[in-house]
Order: sequence, then C-alpha cells, then structure tokens
Amino acid sequence: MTQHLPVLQVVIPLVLAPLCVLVRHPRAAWALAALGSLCAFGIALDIVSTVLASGPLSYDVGDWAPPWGIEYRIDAVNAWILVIVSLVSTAVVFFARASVEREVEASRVALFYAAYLLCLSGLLGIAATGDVFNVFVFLEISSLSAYALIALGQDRRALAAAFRYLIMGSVGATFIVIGIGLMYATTGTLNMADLADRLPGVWHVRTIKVAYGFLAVGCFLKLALFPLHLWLPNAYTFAPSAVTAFMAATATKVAVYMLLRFFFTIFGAAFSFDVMNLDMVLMPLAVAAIFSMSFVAILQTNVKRLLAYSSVAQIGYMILGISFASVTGLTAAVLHLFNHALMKGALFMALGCVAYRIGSVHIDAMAGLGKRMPATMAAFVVGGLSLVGVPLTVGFVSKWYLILAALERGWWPLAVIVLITSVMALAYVWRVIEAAYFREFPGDRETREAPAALLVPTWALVVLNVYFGIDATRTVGVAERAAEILMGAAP
Amino acid sequence: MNEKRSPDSLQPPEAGRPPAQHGPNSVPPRWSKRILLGFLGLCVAAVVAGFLADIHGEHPWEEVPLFHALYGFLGISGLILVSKALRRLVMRPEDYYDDE
Amino acid sequence: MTSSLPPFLVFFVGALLAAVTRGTVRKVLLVLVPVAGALNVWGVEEGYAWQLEFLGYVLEPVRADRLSLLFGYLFHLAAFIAVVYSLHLKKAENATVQHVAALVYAGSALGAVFAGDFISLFVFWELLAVSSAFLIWSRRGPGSARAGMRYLVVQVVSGVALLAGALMRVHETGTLSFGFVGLDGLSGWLIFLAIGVKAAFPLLHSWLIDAYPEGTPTGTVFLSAFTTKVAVYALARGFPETEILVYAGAAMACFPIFYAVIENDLRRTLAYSMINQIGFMVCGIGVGSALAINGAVAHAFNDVLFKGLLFMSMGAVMHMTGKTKASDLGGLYKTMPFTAVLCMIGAASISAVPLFNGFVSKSMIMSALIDGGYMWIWPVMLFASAGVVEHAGIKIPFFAFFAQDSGIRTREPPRNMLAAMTVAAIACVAIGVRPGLLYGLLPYAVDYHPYDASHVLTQIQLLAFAIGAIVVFQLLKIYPAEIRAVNLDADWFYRRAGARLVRRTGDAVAQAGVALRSAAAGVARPMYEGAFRAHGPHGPLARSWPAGSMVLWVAIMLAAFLLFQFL
Amino acid sequence: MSWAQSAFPWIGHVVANYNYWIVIVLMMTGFYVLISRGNLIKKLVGLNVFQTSVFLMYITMGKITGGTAPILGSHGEPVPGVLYSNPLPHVLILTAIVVGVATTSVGLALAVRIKEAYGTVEEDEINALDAEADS
Repeated sequence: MTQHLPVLQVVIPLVLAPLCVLVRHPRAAWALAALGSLCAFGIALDIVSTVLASGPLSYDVGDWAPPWGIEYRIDAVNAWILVIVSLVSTAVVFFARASVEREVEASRVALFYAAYLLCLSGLLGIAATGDVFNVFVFLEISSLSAYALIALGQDRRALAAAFRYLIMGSVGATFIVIGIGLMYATTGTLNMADLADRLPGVWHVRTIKVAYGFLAVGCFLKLALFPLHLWLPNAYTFAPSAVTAFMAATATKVAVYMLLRFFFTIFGAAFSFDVMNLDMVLMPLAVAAIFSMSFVAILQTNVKRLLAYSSVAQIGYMILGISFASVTGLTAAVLHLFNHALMKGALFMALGCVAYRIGSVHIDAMAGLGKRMPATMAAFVVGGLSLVGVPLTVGFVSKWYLILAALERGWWPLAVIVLITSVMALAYVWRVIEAAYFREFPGDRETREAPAALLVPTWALVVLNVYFGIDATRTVGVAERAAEILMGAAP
Repeated sequence: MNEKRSPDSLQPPEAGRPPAQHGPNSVPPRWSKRILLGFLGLCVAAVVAGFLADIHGEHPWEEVPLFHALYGFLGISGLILVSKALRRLVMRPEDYYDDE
Repeated sequence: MTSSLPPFLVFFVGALLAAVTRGTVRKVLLVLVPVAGALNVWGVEEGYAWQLEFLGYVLEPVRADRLSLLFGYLFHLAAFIAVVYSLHLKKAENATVQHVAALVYAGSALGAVFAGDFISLFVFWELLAVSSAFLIWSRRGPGSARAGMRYLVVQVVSGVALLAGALMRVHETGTLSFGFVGLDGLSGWLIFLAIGVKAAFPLLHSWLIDAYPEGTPTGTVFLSAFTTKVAVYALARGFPETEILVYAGAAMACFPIFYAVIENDLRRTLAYSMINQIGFMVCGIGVGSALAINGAVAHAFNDVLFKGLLFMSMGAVMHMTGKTKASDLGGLYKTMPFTAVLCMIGAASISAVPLFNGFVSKSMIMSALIDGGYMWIWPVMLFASAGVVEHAGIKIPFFAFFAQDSGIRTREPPRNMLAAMTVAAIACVAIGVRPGLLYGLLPYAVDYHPYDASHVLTQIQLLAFAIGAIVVFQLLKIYPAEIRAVNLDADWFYRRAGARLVRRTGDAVAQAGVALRSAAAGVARPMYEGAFRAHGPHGPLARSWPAGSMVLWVAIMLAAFLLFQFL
Repeated sequence: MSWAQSAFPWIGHVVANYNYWIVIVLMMTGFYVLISRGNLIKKLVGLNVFQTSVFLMYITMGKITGGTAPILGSHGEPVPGVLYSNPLPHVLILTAIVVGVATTSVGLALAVRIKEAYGTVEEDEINALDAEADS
C-alpha cells in the first residue's frame, strides 16, 4: 500500500471529484472534499518524512518503466510543495463549509467541491509527476477547474475575470506545451530525469533555447510574474473567499515550483544562468514587481484586490531569490513559497470572515471592525505583520534569508530594496489596520464576530505563521535541502 | 477634556492683528519690584563673589574678567534678537498644515 | 543572583495583566510593575546574560553591564514616576490602551538597553516605535492621528535602517553582537543613521517636535523618558569617541534654542528643549573620554527626571485647563501653587542651577570638552546652556504660571499627578545635593567634584546675567511676544515639500503614462490599421486592450526573451 | 530560381520545412486574433487556432517520410524493411486536443454566462459596464 502513496496522493481527490457531482448534497460533497484534502495532507506528511529520511521516492505508473512510462518522482522539493498545497487545502476546506454556503448558490455547492477537488488533484499532480507532458495535463486540470471556481464568485465581474484568466492560462499552458514539444523533438524523451541527462549534449541547439524561452514565458504567465500578472488581481478579487484563499496560497506556488523544476532540475542551473542568463531576466522583473505592485497595493481600496497586488509583489521576492542563483537564494525562495502560502492563506481567510459578516471587503466598509470582530481583525493583523516581515513571524524568516542571499552575492542594494519594500508592505497593511481600529464603526449595523467554523481554520494558519516564525529550523532545513537539490549540490 | 484640542486653535488666525500686548504683570507690582530688586542683588553678589574668590578658569577665555556674566548677557541678547529675525523666516499662520 | 528574570519580561507580563484588569486592581498592578521590575533588576549583576539560538546565530536578548544597568535603573525610576502620574486616567481617555501601551513601551526600552545583539535590539527598537505611537493616537484628535502616523513612519524607517546595517555587519564580521560599531563602512553609517533618527539628530529631529506635543498629557511623559534615551544609550555603546558626534551634538544643543524662544506651544518648547539637552549628551559621547561618557549618561539620567518633571507640570496644566499655548495661559500660580513650585524646580534643574541635578552632570560634559581639546565647541555649548535658561528656565514657568493673567481659575491636578511630580522633584534635588548617589552608578569610576567655588560661581554668573538679559528685554518690551503661529522646521520638507513633490511627480508620471501610451498607440496603429479599418469607428485598439493587452505582453515577453538570447 | 537559391540559400531551407512554417503562420494568426478581437467568441476561436498550431507541430514532428503505423507483424515482432514512425507525439497530442476541447467548452460556457450577466460578449462593452459599476 505505502509504495502507492505518491500516486494515491493525486488519485484520491481525482476520484472523489466525480463522486461529489453524483451525491449532489452540499454537506456530503463538502465531506468528500474534506476527506480528499485530509488524505492528501496525511500522505504528503508521510511522503515528506520518508523523503527526508531516505531520499527521493520513485513510482512507475502502471508499472511502465521510465523513461517510456510515466514516473512519479518525489524529492525534497516537490514533497515540500505537496505539503504546502495539501496543508492549505485542508485549512481552506474547513473554512469553505460556512463561507461557501454563504457565497455560492446551494445548487452549485456540490459542483464547487467537485471543481475544488479537481483543482487540488491537478496541483498535487503537477508537483508529484516526473514527466513533463504529465505536468501539462495536470496544469490544465487545475487551471480549468480554477476558472470554474473563480466564475462562481457573486459579482458578475467574476465571470469576466475567469474568462480573461482562461485566455491567459490557456496561452501560458500552450506555451509550456510548445516548449515541451521542442524539447521532445530534440531529445526524444519526456521523463524529467532522462531529459536532465540528455540536455547538456544539445545545449548549443537553437531549438532548445527556443524551448527554454517558451517554457519561461509560460511559467511566468502562470506564476503571475510582472508584467504578465494582469489576470491575477481581478481573478482573486471576485472569486469566492475560499477560492481566493486557496488559489493565492497554492496556484502561483505550484507555478513557481514548475519554474524551478524546468530550469534547475531539467535544464540545470548551469544552463539557466551561464548560457541563458536567466538571472538577468528575472532580477529586473522581480524588482519591478516588488516595487510597482507594492505601490499599486498601497493605492487600492478593495482589500482583496490590495492583497492580490501584494501577492504579485511577494512573488517578486521568490523570483528575486531564484535570480541570485545560489543555494541561499533558492533557500529563501523555497522558504517563501511556504511562508507566503501561510500568510496569504491566513489573510484571505480573515477577509473571508469579514465578507461573511458584512458582505464587503472594501476598506471603508471595514471601518471600526477591530471592535466588532476582534478575533478576525487580530488574525488579519498578525497575518499582515507576517507579510511585512516582523520578527517572530514567518515573513521575517523569509526576508532574512533573502537579504542574506543578496549580501552573499554582494548586491546590497537589493537587500536595501527588500527592506524598503517591507515598509511599503507596512503602508498597505496599515491602511486596513487604520480603518479597522481607528475609525468609527457606522453604528446602525448589527455585526458580530464571525462564526467559529470560519475562525478556527483562519487562526490555525495564523498560529502556524507565528510558530514557524519562532521555530524556523524545520522549514529552513527542508528549504535548504530543496535548494541544494535544485542547485545540483545534493541528490 | 483633553481629547479635544483647545477650541481657539481651530479658529482661523487673526491675520494682520498686532501681536497681543502683555498687560500688567499678574504678580502684584509691589512683589514684582521686590523680586526684581532681589534678583539685581543676586547679580551684584555673584559679580563681587567672583572677584573675591579665586576663579581658576579651564578655558583661555575665562581669563577675561567677568567672562561668564558677559557671555551670559550677550549670548541671551543675541539669542533673542536672532530668534526674532528667525520668526520672519519661519513663522506661518497656525492653520498652515491644516489642509493636509 | 542568576535567577533574575529578563527585565523586559516583567513589564510585558504587567502589560498583559493590565489589559485584562480594571479599576483599583489595575492601579495597584501598574504601580507594582516598576517596583517588581526594579527589585528584579537590582538582582541582575554585571555579566548576567541570556542567550538563545536563532537561524544559526547566537542571540543575546539580555546582557547586563554597567552601562545597561544604569539605564535599567533609570528606566524603572522613570516608569514608576510616569505610571503614578497616569494612574488617574479614565475610560474616556483610552485608559486601557494608554496603560498597556505605556508598559509595553517601558518594557521595550528596557529590552533595548539590555539587548546584546542587533536582532534583539531591532525587535525592541520597533516595539518602542509601535507602542509609543499609541500614546500619541490616544489623544484622538485629527492632528494626533496624523502626527502619530508620521512619527511611526519615521521610527519604522529608523528600525529598517538599523536592520539593514546590522545585516550588512553580520555579513562583514560574522557576529550579531552589539558592541562598538564605529563609522567604517556603510553598515556603520546605516546603524549610525538609525540611531541618529531616534536621537533626533539635526534635520532628523522633526518627528520629535512634531509628535511629542500631540501626545496625551500622560503619554508625553513616557515619550520624553524612553525613545531618545535608548538612542543615547545606543550611541554610547556603539559610537563612543566618534568625532562627528561632537559637532552634531553642538548643533543639536544650539539650533533648537532659537526655535524655543519663538514657540508658542509650551509642550513643543519642551520638545525643542529636549533636543537641546540630547545635544549635550551626544556631544559628550563624541568626546568619548571616561569623564565625557560618564557626563553624557549622567545627563541622560538627570534629563529623564527634570524633563519628565517639566512635561508633567505642563501635562498637569493641560489636564486641568486643556491649554498648552503660552498665549492662552498665565497667572496659574494663584490656583496651582504646588504645580508652579514643582515646575520651577524642574526649570532650575534643567538650567543647571547649583544644588539641582542638571548642574552635576552638565559640568562634567563641559569639563570633558576642555580636557578633550575641543576649545571651540566649549563656548558653543556654554551658549547653549545659557539658552536653556531662556526657554526652559524662565519661559516655561513664567508664561504658564505668571505673566499676564489669563483669567483661568482652576485647581491643583489630581493627587497622583502631584505625587509623581514630587517624586521627580525630590530626585532632582537629591542628586543635585548628593551627586555621589548618581556617580556611584556610572559606567566609569568617577573622580569629579562639581562643587568647587569656581564652578559654582561662574555658573551663577552665567545664569544670573542670562536671566538679566531676559529681564531687560522684557522691560524694554522688545522680548518676542507669544504669537499663535506655526514655525516651519525640517518637518516642512516632508509635510509640505514632500507632499507637493509626490503630487507633482504623480501628475507627471500620469501624464508621461498617457503620452507613452499614445506614443505606443501611434507606433502600433499603422501596423494594425489595415486589419482594423473594416471594424467600425470605435477605437479598436482600446477595445481589445484588456485581455488583448495581456496577450500582447506575453508576445512582447517572448520576443524579448528570445531576442535576448540570440543577440 | 537557381539565381535566387544561390543568392538566398535559406529559401530552399524554408521551402523544405514548409510544415513548420504553416505551424508558425497558424500560431501567429491565432495570437493576432487573441490580441486584436474584442469579441469573446472570436477570442476563443483565436485561442483554438493557436492551440491547433501546436497540435500540428507535434503531429508533424512524429511524421517520417515513408513511415507507417507501428503495428507489429503477426508473430509480434517488427516487420523487416518497414519504417515505423513514433506514435507517441500523436498520443500526446490526442490528450492535448482533449484538453483544448475542454478549454473551449469552459470558455464558451463562461461566454454564455457573461452574455446572461452583461447582455453582451464584446469586451469593451463589458469593461464600460464594469467601469460604470465601479464609479
């Protein structure tokens, strides 16, 4: 049984999804989704401990030996991604029960959970597989279900946002398929490990460079790297609260993982940085993303949109870490994958609580909420502080490593930029805190604290934000291991 | 009462109005005179004591007789005059920053 | 005794308890916290340290030596006085927020002076900023909200600079330990800048005069005690004998006294006076000899007492009358005689009248300047100390309690306020009369005798004739009248020039954006023209922007990426 | 022609690889439609053309001149003298075609919902309506 875990991880949610459609009953569908998430989380924890203890796992789907068959290969990097995705999914699914009942029509709830499970399955699949074409298939599974999930938002603008995301997502995925095809045309293999073996022999071939370009742009699109982020703000803003929390904490992270896998494991760090000068492309874009998107975030009035822009800026930090092309830089990036998932998950869930009670996440509507919904706003404050990078939160740990990486390369202006943009993050988080705590609540409305069903999952993530901010040894350990693997310094 | 600023500060400044003249001192004149006289006595005593005692200066300028007295008087005179001039440069109506 | 708790912990636990208690229980608790803290820190001995590991570095959240212990004792005394002073607060005055913030603030200050490494220092540095901002916001006026925000931004920037400097230092030296830093390299300058902001160096000072007068009457007493003193401590620890500090200190001691003469708001006058006093300390640290450092930290100790006393007396006036402007006040001695006397004790102390505590520490700095060979700085500082008499020694008590009768009739402030002021006044006089009390605590052995005839007499001459000049100017009616006005200071640069610049830049960027977009459209249009001609009069390019522009960006990215590789 | 070939040797290269040129032309056409059309349905058509070019690319990759389907002889061994072509690209692209169909159907479903909600499928009109809602 245990040897099948890598594939069960993906298959369980995939099988449960159609069951959701069949049972139709909202609560039953939710129970299936919760079951799927919990299974995935349990398996991910088991896998990560196995991988850390005894090295990478390999699983041949249908017993077809690689490189002809599809191989699922899990090392510290994707084991970590599996944990992130399934952890967030578990927290969100418990949050979703009450939140979705409020925000989605009853007749569509079962379909919602079906799409949710498909999306989860797709994201886990991208992370687990060791076959590049399989990556594309799972990417499309997760994306198509994500379009549907976003379109379930209450506002009609959710539809337009989902449509635009569909166009962009499909273009991105198609780019990735083109890249994969060109790689296949040159090397005749789709297995990642096999590709990694064969590619150094064909570095000089122009087709490979073009493939690299298509893959790069495709990944940039999916991970919303500035300036290809245009689909993200609306999608996050108008999606149902639970979906926003889930997508913000997982979808872009998995896209970053894809980038890491393609450019480090398959092409290799040497090709990416010495031949393709990837760092020269990533760094300016990352800096531009951090600066301009933080600035845009400061000016937003819809808090969900504010956090969406902040997400684009935070992705900039991860890309910045990658662009350092060093173990420390990658550690920072991989660490921030996890940490950012924790903080954005917590923040968007806190916003979900607000939306549940007052039906709006406009900054003016949140005036005086500090008194009315103290637990919710306290969660938001802690999450916000983590976003800013205050010590004792995970945000600080990420920025610490990012700055260390910058200094290690001697690029101290980048370290300064990280610090300055932290202040910008403080500015946009502050705008919400200011509204919630320093403005008067418009007195005529009856508003109570959000129900425990929403608060418990939210606070679970908030507590993790602090816990891993204080005891960072475990997360840093895994991230360092992953970074070494990616840089080729460890098996 | 302290959560409100004094109501006067919210009114527009009396532009063009001459600065408020200080009226009779609130200390009764008799007392004011005695205080002034006492103070004058202190100054004289300080000067006399300064000549009697053996003042060993640490700074070369302290060789000048009554250096500290002169320096104090001239220093404050200069300070007040310069401050008055400074007012021309930096003084703005009280609501200068109110439109922030 | 190694069983002592970390000093800040007592305050943080106290703050937690204060948040959940009410009424008398909280009052007792509030008084007990500094007392318990003092007993705790009394047991802390030199060399006491608490270390822990974080991200592979050794952190030292508590490290005690003579310098930090002196500030430790001082902050407990200050916290005790300020807490007693604020006991009367009621719910309407945001009592809970103020009390909790004040305890966190005092605890952070203690944490900062006992922090043995830069990360701990940074944590407490930022906590100081955030907790103290609540003491300003608690006044709940629109002015306070904005001033508090400006204050917080400046303080947070200072923290960021500290962290940046510390990180670079870690990279250079491999250690996080906070010891002598010095000005070599960018990291040293960044840390220097961070401390400089908190110490209100010239041109970095405006947050102080902007924010302190906007605090609550009780909050400003706390504010005056901690933030800048933490900075003085950090300078004494990290930058002793750094020559630039001598000149910075001299500038700090001098320029505020001009502003203080013409400032109408008496609490703002005190804020200027605060910069002036810090100038003396900074100057002493810059000289760096044992005598100078002793003088600087002793003066910091005394400044907390007398400046606290003055802020408390002005706070009492504000609490009772709601006014702090010289033009609104006057004649209060009739109804607030005790407050008036206490205020005058504070005024005498800050003016360094012999037998008051300002005298015993300021004269150390003056002597150290001559010993250090700063012959041209000495007269400057002498001028500055004469200037102190003008604004703090005479102006504050005179315009509040005497001068022209404003007609205000009020009562003495609540008993707890009087008690707190009395404690501070007694401390001022006690140290003035028995300087040995303070000298015994100083970081270096003290062999200094302030009370010789020459020191005393020259000081009396200086003070008497300085006051004489004021009297003459008053009698001749050329003394500058108190006018309701705002005096421009360095904060103009960010409140006005900065705001204008941001607005203009914003406009310019927007215009450039429009221009750029139309230029891009101008280039792109001919390319698309043929295809679009058949499709109606609406701007087709604009129509296809949203999803189309996203895809266009993709195309541009791909093209750029490929070009980049093949060029 | 021979003059042209000697002066521009790449012309022959281009002609010989005409299948790839078709892929590129289709791809750019699809891309162009995506960028220039505001009508959501037309955008989906553009997307389809774009994806189709990729299908063609994979298929043309797997084609070998004279190659045939990899069907083994009656005894389960390769038939000597027969040139087999790799079936994998075709299999892969079948998957991609399915994905493409799914994408199109989700896109069309969204277009229907947008038409219901906004009363139009023209993007500029949708934007105008959204801008109205914002203000």
